[in-house]
Amino acid sequence: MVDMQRKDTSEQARFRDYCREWLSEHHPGEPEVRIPQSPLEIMTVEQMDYLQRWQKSAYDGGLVGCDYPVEVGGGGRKDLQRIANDEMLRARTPYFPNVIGLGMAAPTVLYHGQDALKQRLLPKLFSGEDIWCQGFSEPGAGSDLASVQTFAQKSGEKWIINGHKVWTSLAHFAEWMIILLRTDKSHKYDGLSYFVVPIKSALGNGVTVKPLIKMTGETGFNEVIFENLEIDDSFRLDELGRGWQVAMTTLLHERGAGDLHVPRAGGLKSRSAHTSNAMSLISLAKELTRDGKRVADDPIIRDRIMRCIIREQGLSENQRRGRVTELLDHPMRIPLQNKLLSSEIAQEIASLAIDIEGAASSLYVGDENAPAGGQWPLAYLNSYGMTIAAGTSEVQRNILGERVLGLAKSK
Amino acid sequence: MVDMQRKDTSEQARFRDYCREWLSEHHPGEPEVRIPQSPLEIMTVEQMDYLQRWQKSAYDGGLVGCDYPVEVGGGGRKDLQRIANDEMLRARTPYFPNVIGLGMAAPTVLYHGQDALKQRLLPKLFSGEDIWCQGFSEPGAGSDLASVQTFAQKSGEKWIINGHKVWTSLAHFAEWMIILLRTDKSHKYDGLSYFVVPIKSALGNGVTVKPLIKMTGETGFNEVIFENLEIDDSFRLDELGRGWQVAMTTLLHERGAGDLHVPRAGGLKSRSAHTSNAMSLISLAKELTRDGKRVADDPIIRDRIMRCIIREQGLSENQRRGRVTELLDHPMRIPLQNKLLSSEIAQEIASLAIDIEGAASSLYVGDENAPAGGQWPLAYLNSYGMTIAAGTSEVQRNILGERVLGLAKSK
Amino acid sequence: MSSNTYEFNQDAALLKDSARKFFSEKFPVEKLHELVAQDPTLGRTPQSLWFEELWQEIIELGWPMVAVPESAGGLAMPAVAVAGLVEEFGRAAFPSPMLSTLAATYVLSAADAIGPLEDICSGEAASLAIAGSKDSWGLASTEVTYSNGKLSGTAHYVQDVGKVQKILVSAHSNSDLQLFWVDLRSDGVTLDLDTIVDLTRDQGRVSFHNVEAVPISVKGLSVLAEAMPKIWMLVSADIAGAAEWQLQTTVDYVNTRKQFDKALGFFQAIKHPLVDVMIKVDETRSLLYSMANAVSAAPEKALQLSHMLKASASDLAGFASGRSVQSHGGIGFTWECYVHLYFKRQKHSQMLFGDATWHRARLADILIGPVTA
Amino acid sequence: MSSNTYEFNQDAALLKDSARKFFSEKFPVEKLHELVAQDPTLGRTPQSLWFEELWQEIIELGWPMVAVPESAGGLAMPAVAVAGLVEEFGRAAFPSPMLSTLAATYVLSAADAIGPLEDICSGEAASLAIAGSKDSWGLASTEVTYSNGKLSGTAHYVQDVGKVQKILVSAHSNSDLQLFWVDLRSDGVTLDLDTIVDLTRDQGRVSFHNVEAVPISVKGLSVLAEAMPKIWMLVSADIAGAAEWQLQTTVDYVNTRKQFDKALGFFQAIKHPLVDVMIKVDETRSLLYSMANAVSAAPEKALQLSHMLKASASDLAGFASGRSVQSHGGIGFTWECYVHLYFKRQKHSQMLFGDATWHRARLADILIGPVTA
Repeated sequence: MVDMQRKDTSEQARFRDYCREWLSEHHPGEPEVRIPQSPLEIMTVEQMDYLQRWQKSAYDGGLVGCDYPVEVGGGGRKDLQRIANDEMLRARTPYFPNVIGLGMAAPTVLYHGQDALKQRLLPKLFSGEDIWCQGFSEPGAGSDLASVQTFAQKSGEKWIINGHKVWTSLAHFAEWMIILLRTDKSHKYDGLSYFVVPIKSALGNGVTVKPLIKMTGETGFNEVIFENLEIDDSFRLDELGRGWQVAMTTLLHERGAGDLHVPRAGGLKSRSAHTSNAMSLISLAKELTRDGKRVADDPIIRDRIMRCIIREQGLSENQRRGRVTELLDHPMRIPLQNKLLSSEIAQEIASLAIDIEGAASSLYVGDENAPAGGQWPLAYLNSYGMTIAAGTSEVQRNILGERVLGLAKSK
Repeated sequence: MVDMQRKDTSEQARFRDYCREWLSEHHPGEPEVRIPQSPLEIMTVEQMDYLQRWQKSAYDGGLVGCDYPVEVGGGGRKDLQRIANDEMLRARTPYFPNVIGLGMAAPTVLYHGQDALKQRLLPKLFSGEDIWCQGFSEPGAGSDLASVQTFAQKSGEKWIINGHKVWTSLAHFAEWMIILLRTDKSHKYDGLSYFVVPIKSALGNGVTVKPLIKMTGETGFNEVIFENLEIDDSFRLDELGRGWQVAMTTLLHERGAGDLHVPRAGGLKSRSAHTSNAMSLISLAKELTRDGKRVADDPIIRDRIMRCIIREQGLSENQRRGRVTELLDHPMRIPLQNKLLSSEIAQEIASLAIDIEGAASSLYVGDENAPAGGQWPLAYLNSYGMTIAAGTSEVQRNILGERVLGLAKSK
Repeated sequence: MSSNTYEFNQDAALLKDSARKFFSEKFPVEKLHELVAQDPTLGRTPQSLWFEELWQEIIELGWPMVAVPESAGGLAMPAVAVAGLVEEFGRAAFPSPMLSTLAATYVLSAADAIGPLEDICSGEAASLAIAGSKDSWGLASTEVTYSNGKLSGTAHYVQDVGKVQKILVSAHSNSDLQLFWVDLRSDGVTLDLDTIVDLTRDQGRVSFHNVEAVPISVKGLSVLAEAMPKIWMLVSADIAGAAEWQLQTTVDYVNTRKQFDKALGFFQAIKHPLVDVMIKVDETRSLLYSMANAVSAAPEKALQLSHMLKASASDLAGFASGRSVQSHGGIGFTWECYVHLYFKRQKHSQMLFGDATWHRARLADILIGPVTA
Repeated sequence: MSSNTYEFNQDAALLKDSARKFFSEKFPVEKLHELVAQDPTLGRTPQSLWFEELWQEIIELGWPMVAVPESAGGLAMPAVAVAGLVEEFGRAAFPSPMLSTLAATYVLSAADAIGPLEDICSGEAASLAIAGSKDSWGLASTEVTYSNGKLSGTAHYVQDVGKVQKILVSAHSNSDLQLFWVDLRSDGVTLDLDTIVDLTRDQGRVSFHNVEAVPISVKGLSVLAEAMPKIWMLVSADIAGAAEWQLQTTVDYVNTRKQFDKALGFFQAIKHPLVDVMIKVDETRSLLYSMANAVSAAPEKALQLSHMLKASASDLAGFASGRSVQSHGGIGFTWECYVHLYFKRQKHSQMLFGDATWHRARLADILIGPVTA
């Protein structure tokens, strides 16, 4: 384990002590329901309830939103969220269910929303009472996000929305959606504007949420269809026609490259699911045998596990080096690698786990003889969600090549 | 070894017997000079003399050009070159030096040249008396071959050539060059015409050949500069403005995808240089040790050698399947893979050889302690010539994706 | 390797062609999805989902007995013809006991077991019950034992066991590994289906409680060793056919789908990996027919070629599957899109009877010799 | 791993910065080419080609004694500072005995050998003579022996031996592996330079014929074991710096060179692999500073981090080199283009003191435990 505390400021040190104490009293304990591998696969109300209760408790304890201003429901402190995250990881708490709210909506609303809107939306976002979702992708706008067609027609002080969003994780639980809309059909980029939309209150009345089923058999993301949904202009973020710029704030934070430290818990899954990191491959390989020997004794498997561990360690050391300006070149060079690498490493790890399991990798979740409960084949399938969603790996490489290396645009 | 003979026609069987007999009498024996890894690295007159004598002898014996018409100096037979090649490989003869002549110029001249030109040029091409080179690439026209700028200006029945060709292998020995010239600056593709040019006779008089040095330290290719070289219109192949189409004939044969079986010898190097194929990695790995054990006992090295052997076997089986129409889809699907795969496999093999050698891979040709005489690091460096020249691997993948899979053009 | 043309003759071509037409007419991929993907529930109770009527038609066409020797009333077609046929089963991802029955056929032929081969000709389907719960790729991995004339224990990873009537069981006896022919409906036999990832197959455990069985061979190890190269060939042929489906389906998609005003196939990040899929398909197919031809033409090469083949095929299965989903983007990650059906079948086939690394290690033992101590 | 900032303090930043300026002013790549690439002849007689005057300036700047402890009069800078400095030597591909001298310094420090360390502070350069002709990556691979107070045998793969005055020799004695400090000009010492691929270094064999030597340590194995992680760090830092040069140089080229009316960098077949080079550079650099920091802050992690680091660096060296030449196309394959100088240096560094597979195997022994019998 990385021991961060030696470099704490005295304020951070005090806060760290506070977090430890708080967590020792308020850790929610083992969940009574099966918790999926990530918040994006939350399927049942029971799962959501348990996780919302945990987020509310952590917010009330001051562990969520500590770096946000007090006026918007934050803690008004500086550089403390990182400490809280450390300690929640250490204490192996569950993750927060409002992952899109905390990771994407909150920074976007903070930087681009009007004061009244911030004050109205952020407290319940932090507490997890209002779950958020993101309406970016459409059937015809995936990698080419700027080609969204869902249209907002001005009508007095209102906007009338019509269109079709897809891959909307958590929409079936969400109160609010951040949404990229076309307000002008004659300009590709400058014709976009950015809004927040109350979707739960409009269900059946301008908004339809239809679950999509993943290749794993799980649900978790949705289609969201807008038919003449009327919203107020006060729900707009930033200026009209500045939607693309606002969306960049969202995407930067989604890719782990934003400047606000996102509240994050989630150590629990590394205990329960055994599918979180490369080190867990070692125990898997020690349990299984091939040709009469432990798989962990197979030199090729050993080599491949080490490759994964090195990549994973490298990624975590990237975060650390990213805080030493003397050792950086381009400011976005490391942050923009996060999403690409973490998704590809997760895929490599899961793929290796399947090779370690061999014939037993045919056994899926639900089979009593499946190694690790069949979580690894599930993780491998889900890993394609990670290398596709939120900008495919191909798009990430374009962004890195163009924005960081300065290569000519590929499109 | 593949034993081809069971499927021979009776004519082929008779010819095979003849070849064996002829080779048993006329094999040129071990060369008195060091023969480089491929004809493209021939550097000295001694090397060239030895190899030209061998090609002449094989031509006189009827083993070169047997499938070409009698009128142009060929054997006037059908489907016999393959037999001759088999037997020369089996007999481990040296390769032919006139590799560009036989592989690229001859089919192009045959299909696109006027009768008088064919009759004049081809006999000495087959015999190796006239070495040929290819003037396609230019400093500004590499992968984008159609952007060649070397210009031929019409002047009565003559053409005046000015420009600059590069990567011209064998130009320092060549009598003739096949050349792609711009005859019209207003059309990219239709402004190209194709000629044969007598370069040796014009040296110092309109033509300058300057050797380029490879990253290995070897020479073998050249810059060729044209300054007001005057040639006759009778040296043109096909119509004016059809140069691109003629060049396609050349490139198809260069990539091993043409319909004429190219005369090819060259079994000698697999005996002398030990750097020809994946099987030779086995003996290398058996000779060397690491951590007190034979490298051949290292499971990771074993796995990697097997990967190379499988790829190599797959490529050779491709050739065989390529003759069974029932098992083919697109007619160019297998032929267009040849150049890409053979160059990439050669690179993978040489790279693995270096890993097998370990610290000793630092030792180069000329070092008495270098494993296999330092040929493997040399082969690894040279392998980049193969993945770059004659259409980079990137261009080859474009061609396969576009012509075979029907994907949209990338440029 | 004696033939330039693999002896892939007119009969073989005709067989392959009719199979292709059969599936494209009667079993388009929509039908596959409808059949096996009704219920997406994670952890659903395992089921054996297939069109038995189509299988009956296939029996009438004689395909299951295509590899049975003439002496037992079979069609005795050469391995190249069988490879061609199985490619088409893979291309259709057709849920059936075809592979298992052919695999059993090759073992029975090696054991010269006329009676069981006649069962197959009579339309019964069969599967191999030769794997234990661990080390399931070795020839002696079975955890079934034979003593006092009875079988006991459990066979694992029995393929398509929900669709067969007979199983060929390997069991340890005092002396050696022996082979038996067992009717699944016999007393003392119980079957438990596994919950597996692949929707186009089923798989299960068969337990034996003092079961009487027909002995086939007392030289189980050598019989299995003779048959395994052909069994690896079968799985590889299935992979090759399925991979070609993955390739063509993905090519069609990226030619249609536009982003940034260009068809996806314009982008080299999409195009070049698809070219690499094509290259790997061709490597596997070329090795497939070479190995199949070697069965009769160069038997001394068949074993090493079969290891090359299954290693190549297993790598292909993984690579083509990954690219098919990734190139389809978000659509490819949904249950409604057909690519996941092939993805899952291929991941199953990749491991079936040995993954690529395992086969390369066996190949190295042949070509390099065993590791010295 | 206790620090978020690696203790990369102002002194370290200043040192790195001045080295970068020093080389960019005094040793641009044109000068490197001019210096080492005059004679392209394949198999030319090995030579040690370097700018001794610049090395003298470097001695005056005190860089060779940057890692020498204060007790011996050195600058005693932390490993992170050394790593930063060496990155700049790698970026410049500067032919010098810097790496070798630093490597010797770490061994001498572990042995507490004040006298030899003072030699280094006085401006003498040194190299390690610890490798045998085979198995050259193990700690006890030396083929030199020590008996009756004299050294005999031959040390292989001695780096930059044509540029140093002293060598640190490991030799088998009756009891243990022992270490010695030898002046290259001593009686009985002969030096043969190897003909090597890398033009920016030299390498040679040093033979001992009953040579008297200064004993440094009788616990050679444990002293070497203590120093090796830092030596792997040095080579990795050099690789990281050189790889960043390869990346930036190639990026510049593909931004300039046009084909099909587009800068080469437009094409994803060029762009994406260069992004992958950048990613690998960053992985290695992050591991580099993490490991260097662990030397003082978390010594119990230094060994495993050093294996991760050199494995990452070796893979980077091979990959970045391949891409730099391939992306340059025909130009990159010529002697006149500078990329081959770095290509060859990197291929040398890739193998130096263990390749990636070797380091991963050592790491596995730590993290998984040794292979059970």
